[in-house]
Amino acid sequence: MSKASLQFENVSFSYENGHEEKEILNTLSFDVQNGEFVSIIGPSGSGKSTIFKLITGLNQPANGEIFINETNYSNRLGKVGYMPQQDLLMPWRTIIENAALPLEIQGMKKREAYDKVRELLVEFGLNGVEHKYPSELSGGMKQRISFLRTVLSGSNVLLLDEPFSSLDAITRLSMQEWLLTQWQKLKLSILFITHDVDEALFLSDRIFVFTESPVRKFVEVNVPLERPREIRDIHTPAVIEVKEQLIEQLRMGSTQ
Amino acid sequence: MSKASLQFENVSFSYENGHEEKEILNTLSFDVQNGEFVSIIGPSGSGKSTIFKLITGLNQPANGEIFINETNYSNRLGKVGYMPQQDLLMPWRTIIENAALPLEIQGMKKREAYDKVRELLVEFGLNGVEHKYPSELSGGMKQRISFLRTVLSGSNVLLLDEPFSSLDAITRLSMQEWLLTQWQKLKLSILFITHDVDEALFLSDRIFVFTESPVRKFVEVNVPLERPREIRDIHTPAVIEVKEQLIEQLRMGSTQ
Amino acid sequence: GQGETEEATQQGGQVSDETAEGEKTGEVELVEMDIMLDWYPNAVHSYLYVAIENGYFEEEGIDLNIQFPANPTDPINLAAAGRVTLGITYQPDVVMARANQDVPVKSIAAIVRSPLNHIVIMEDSEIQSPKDLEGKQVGYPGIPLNESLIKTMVSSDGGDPDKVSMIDVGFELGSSIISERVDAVIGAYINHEVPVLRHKGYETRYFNPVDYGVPSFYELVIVTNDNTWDERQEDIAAFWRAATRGYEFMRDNSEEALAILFDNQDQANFPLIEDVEKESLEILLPKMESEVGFGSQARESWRETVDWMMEFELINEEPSLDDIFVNIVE
Amino acid sequence: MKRWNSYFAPFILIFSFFVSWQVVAMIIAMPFILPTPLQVIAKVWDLKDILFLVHLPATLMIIVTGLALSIILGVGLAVWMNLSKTAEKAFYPILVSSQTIPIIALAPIFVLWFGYSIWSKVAVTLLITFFPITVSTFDGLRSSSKELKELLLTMGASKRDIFFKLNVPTALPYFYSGLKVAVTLSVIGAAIGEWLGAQSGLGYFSRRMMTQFDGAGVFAPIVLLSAVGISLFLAVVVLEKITLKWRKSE
Amino acid sequence: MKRWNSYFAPFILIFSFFVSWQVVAMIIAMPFILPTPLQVIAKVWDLKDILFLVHLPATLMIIVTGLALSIILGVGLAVWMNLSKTAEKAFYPILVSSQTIPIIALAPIFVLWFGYSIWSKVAVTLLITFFPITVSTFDGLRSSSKELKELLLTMGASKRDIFFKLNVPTALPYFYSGLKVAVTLSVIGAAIGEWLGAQSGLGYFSRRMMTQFDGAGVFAPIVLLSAVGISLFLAVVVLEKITLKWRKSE
Ligand SMILES: Nc1ncnc2c1ncn2[C@@H]1O[C@H](COP(=O)(O)OP(=O)(O)OP(=O)(O)O)[C@@H](O)[C@H]1O
Ligand SMILES: Nc1ncnc2c1ncn2[C@@H]1O[C@H](COP(=O)(O)OP(=O)(O)OP(=O)(O)O)[C@@H](O)[C@H]1O
Ligand SMILES: [Mg+2]
Ligand SMILES: [Mg+2]
Repeated sequence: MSKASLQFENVSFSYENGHEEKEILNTLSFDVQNGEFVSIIGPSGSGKSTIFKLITGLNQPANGEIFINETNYSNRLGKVGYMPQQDLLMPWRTIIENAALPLEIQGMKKREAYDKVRELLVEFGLNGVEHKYPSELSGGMKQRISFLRTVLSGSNVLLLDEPFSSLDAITRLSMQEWLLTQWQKLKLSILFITHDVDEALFLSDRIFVFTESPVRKFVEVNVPLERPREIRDIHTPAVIEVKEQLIEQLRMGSTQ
Repeated sequence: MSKASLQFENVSFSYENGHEEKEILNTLSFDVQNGEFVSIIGPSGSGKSTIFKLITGLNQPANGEIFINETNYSNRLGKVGYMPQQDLLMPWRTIIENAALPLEIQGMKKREAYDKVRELLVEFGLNGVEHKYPSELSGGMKQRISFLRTVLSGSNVLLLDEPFSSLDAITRLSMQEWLLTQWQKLKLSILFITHDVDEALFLSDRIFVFTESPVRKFVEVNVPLERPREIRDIHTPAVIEVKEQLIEQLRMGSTQ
Repeated sequence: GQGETEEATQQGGQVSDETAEGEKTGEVELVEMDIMLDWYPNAVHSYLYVAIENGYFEEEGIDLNIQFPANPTDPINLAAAGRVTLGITYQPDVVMARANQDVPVKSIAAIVRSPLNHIVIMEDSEIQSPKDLEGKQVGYPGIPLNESLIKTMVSSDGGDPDKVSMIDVGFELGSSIISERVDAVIGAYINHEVPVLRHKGYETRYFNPVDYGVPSFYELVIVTNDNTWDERQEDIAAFWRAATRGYEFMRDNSEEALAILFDNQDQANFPLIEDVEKESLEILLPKMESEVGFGSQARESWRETVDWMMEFELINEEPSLDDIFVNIVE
Repeated sequence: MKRWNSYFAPFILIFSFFVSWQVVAMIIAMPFILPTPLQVIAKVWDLKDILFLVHLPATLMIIVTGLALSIILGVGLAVWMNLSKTAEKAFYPILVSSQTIPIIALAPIFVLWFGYSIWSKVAVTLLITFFPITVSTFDGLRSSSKELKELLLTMGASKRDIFFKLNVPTALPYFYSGLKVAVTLSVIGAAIGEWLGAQSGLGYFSRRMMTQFDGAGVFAPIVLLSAVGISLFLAVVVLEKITLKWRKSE
Repeated sequence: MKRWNSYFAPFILIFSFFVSWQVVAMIIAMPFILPTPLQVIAKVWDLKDILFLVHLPATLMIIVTGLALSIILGVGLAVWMNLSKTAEKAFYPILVSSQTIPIIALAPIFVLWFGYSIWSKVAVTLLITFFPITVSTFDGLRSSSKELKELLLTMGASKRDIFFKLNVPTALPYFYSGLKVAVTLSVIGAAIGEWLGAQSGLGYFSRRMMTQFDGAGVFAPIVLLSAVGISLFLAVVVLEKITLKWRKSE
């Protein structure tokens, strides 16, 4: 656990839009340890998704350095598993073809890839849809396919951008539990964006709360829970206290 | 309160997919009274969004009748305000142009429409983005634009499909409060799909819980709260009891 | 020119001997030669088909390959480029190519010795002579030669050529006159357009340029490249001997020659109308016959044509008559 | 009512097109300029042997070869221009100018290079057809979604992956659009090519008949050319339906 | 390095194209078939007065009129076919066949109808250019997102609204694709049109020079035609950039 899977060192970033510049991050530093589960919560538009785009290598920081598994890659593309906020399924591919995409890119044989996908489809309660096109699925189904696709990337670092926002409480819980099992089994490091404080509490070791814009520093909260957890653990007094504290911070942040 | 804004009478519906038929609704009946706020919760893929497509007139029931404001229109298109699950902004239109779309369709002058949009953008905490394109916005911002656009439809019946799923707790609360104010002021009838039981409890008069598939009947829950409400009201014992009951039903539904 | 002609004939004689030898052994390889026609095959080419069919070319050791042009200028261009050995084209074109652009072609024989290209008008037209064209529209196929023909004919008939409006009608000489979009056309041939139109039920009249001040230029000549001429004189002479035999046969047995033209080719490639070609050949034969010998060229004809072309500014400088033609006929 | 509309009405419309052609042609009464459809059909029947056994195969050969080359070169060039801004800037002007040169001016050059072989005709077909394919494919390749591209990149996709898994599927509808124009033009390309010197082929035969003022004879091979063009066009439409199956479910 | 690539390299490539033309033409040494670029430029200079003041305006007139009509008719037809399945089924075959008919066969008909006025040339230009516009626009109109269409419907949008607010923006990129092909073809259409009967125009002039075996004279007006084609093409590209501004930010 001493090694960092992910490190930001004084990272600054701005979007350029014609002549304007919009600063999103300003000398931000943090790290995610090997095997750690960290959530980010913060107001809409504060720059959470932007951090993911920086880690994946889609955007480049204006200043500062980003380390993945302690390496400062010149090209970070393909180093982590990334689930974007929109499901971004390819309309011309069937569900199974969409989900098998990362396996295909890694060069796996079609048949093998499809078998692997089919297995997961069953686990995710999605059997029978494999030959449908995305436009024939419900919103929550599409989101699960996108999640499934990310998990198949096989990377030890996963970046999940609101993966369960379109899921009902029960499906969501079963996906959360599934995720925790995999996380422990495969010793994954996960950075998880969510708007749901309960979800963050249930899943994470630490929670980063973004409050200012541009993001310079943030409040960090440790979740006072052992592993393995059950969903009802988040109703223990210690956790409820943390939760109220979190909500207070978010409120302060948004009225700043 | 005696008039029904929305009525389903023995409505059946199936998706046809090549030779297969997938039954979604089977002789379903319900109504939403004038000025009522009703939420639907249910598992992913159970047919919630499908009900909205039927009400708007995008799909036609195989059997049964649908009344809007007590009228069985032969063409229901344009009779209600509908916010789809995906934000569906037009990539070639700027934010203000996207939001002004329903006003344009109603034939309002551009200038007037833009003024109206600009007002709401400020209320929604989105000032300064009006001339950006959707691809330059964060997920939550896009969702708010889509919500804003629906509200501008000016209809007395609003169908909202997970309108706040990408919003952080604070922004979400302020949007919820804004929605309740408008609902009361304009005497709207609202049908609201959500996965968040707390949200449903805070907002609704009644909650429909979908548990079986195809949907034939459902559990209906009355929220034991007076108006006006505050968010902390949902932590009263009566409400917590209802909440636990709800979750139990959902769980039973999904293990059926 | 005279010396060249003799030389050519001598060498031609040698080729003939060799060929005769080859025929005895029966294994002599034929020399390939390409000729590009001035247009699609018709009566005027009968002598070539006769010579092929009757084996005259083979006897001279020649395998003749006939090609059709895409553009009227192709025979000169491609002969000059060495892509074909011989091309059939128009005398004024040879002058123009040689004089204006130094295109290295020379004429080796005259096939049709006077103009076929006439002004054609409808039978019931009010136009009685070229000067009546004043204020009328004349269609032509975009070749400046035709403008000069009109100018010469109208002014020699006492009219003002500037009052004639010329329209380049491209390929559509026949239909432009029939549909009465123009009042007359020039560039049409009395041995083709006129009989074809008659065949279709349209009677026409025509004016011969030679009657109105235009020198009697050679309508069709055979050209070759300067280099080809230097290198393959013997083959060309052999070709000419065979062609001449074909011509003589055609002159003496015109019915049979036409029959060969029709039989020799399948319908697919030769949608020719028999009546038309018969009439055509009747018009052609007198124009092909020469007292001096089939194909012979007269220096005066070239002189007159060049002078006339200079006068009407079709060319800016005179080409050397020694370069522009050679006589392979004695 | 709906069935009627979708099967019967178009038939009637096309039929009335032929009827009006017949009537107009009879009024004009200049069969060498505009023959009636009945005369044309009679002519096709008369000449069926040589048309179908001699000229049609010759022309088909040119069309097929020309189109195949055109697709290979057009798509290849579009891909190259998509990959390299330099290639785009260099080839686009040359490409555009190649289309603005009347073929008749190039005819002697083609003949000079290719002689009277099939290749001069194929070259004309190629020159005429490859431009729409190139432009459409290029535009299609450019129009792929930036979001999906980024997603693929984060999966460690190579340029090759992005090309085959994203750009190609996105460009396909555009490609078909261009191909539809190209197959239609290929017919006319072959016909023009045949004028550069041919001894067989539908275009050659038509022009030959023109010199005989035989209107029906001019249009008879053209009717076949049209039929070839329409068949090729329909083949593309069918191919489009099959390979873009996902579209119908949208 | 990047600047070099994007400005200098294409320039070099185009330059080397001209150099190789020059070299090839000098090797072939048949200026009546393939003149060198330098000879062509010299000819343009020689003839500048009559080329620019007489023939260029005449041809431009045809191109502009033809293109304008072509856009109006092509887009109109595409819209009609988009609105009515019947129209689509009826017109598509006629449309496709119209493209497979060698213009030379229709020339007499055009002349019969339009005489030797500008309209026969405009008709040829129209016939050549309206097909790519129609096909592309039609394909573009078809490819609009079903989801967005449904959303508009729920807002009570009329057919008109959907057309203008959804179909038109979606079809625009396709339309430009087709327009690029069309403007290029318009140049050649005008040139061919001029062969049907003209007294001025670049195509007419070029053909006239051909009969004089003046290779440079043939290519001089063609160079101008090309320049017109490229300018029109660039104009479309610029228009595309301006009206599809949202694309760059994607
Ligand atoms: N266009 C379509 N064609 C065929 N099947 C469809 C189509 N749209 C939805 N379905 C199917 O209908 C079922 C219900 O879909 P619907 O979108 O109504 O679910 P939902 O309750 O809104 O789910 P979620 O909470 O995930 O959005 C799903 O099984 C889905 O696969
Ligand atoms: N491509 C872009 N170009 C310009 N500005 C952008 C772009 N993408 C995002 N932004 C801006 O950057 C800011 C942060 O966006 P980001 O997507 O990181 O927010 P977020 O924290 O993920 O919000 P949400 O919770 O709503 O998804 C927003 O103000 C947004 O408008
Ligand atoms: Mg985000
Ligand atoms: Mg849904």
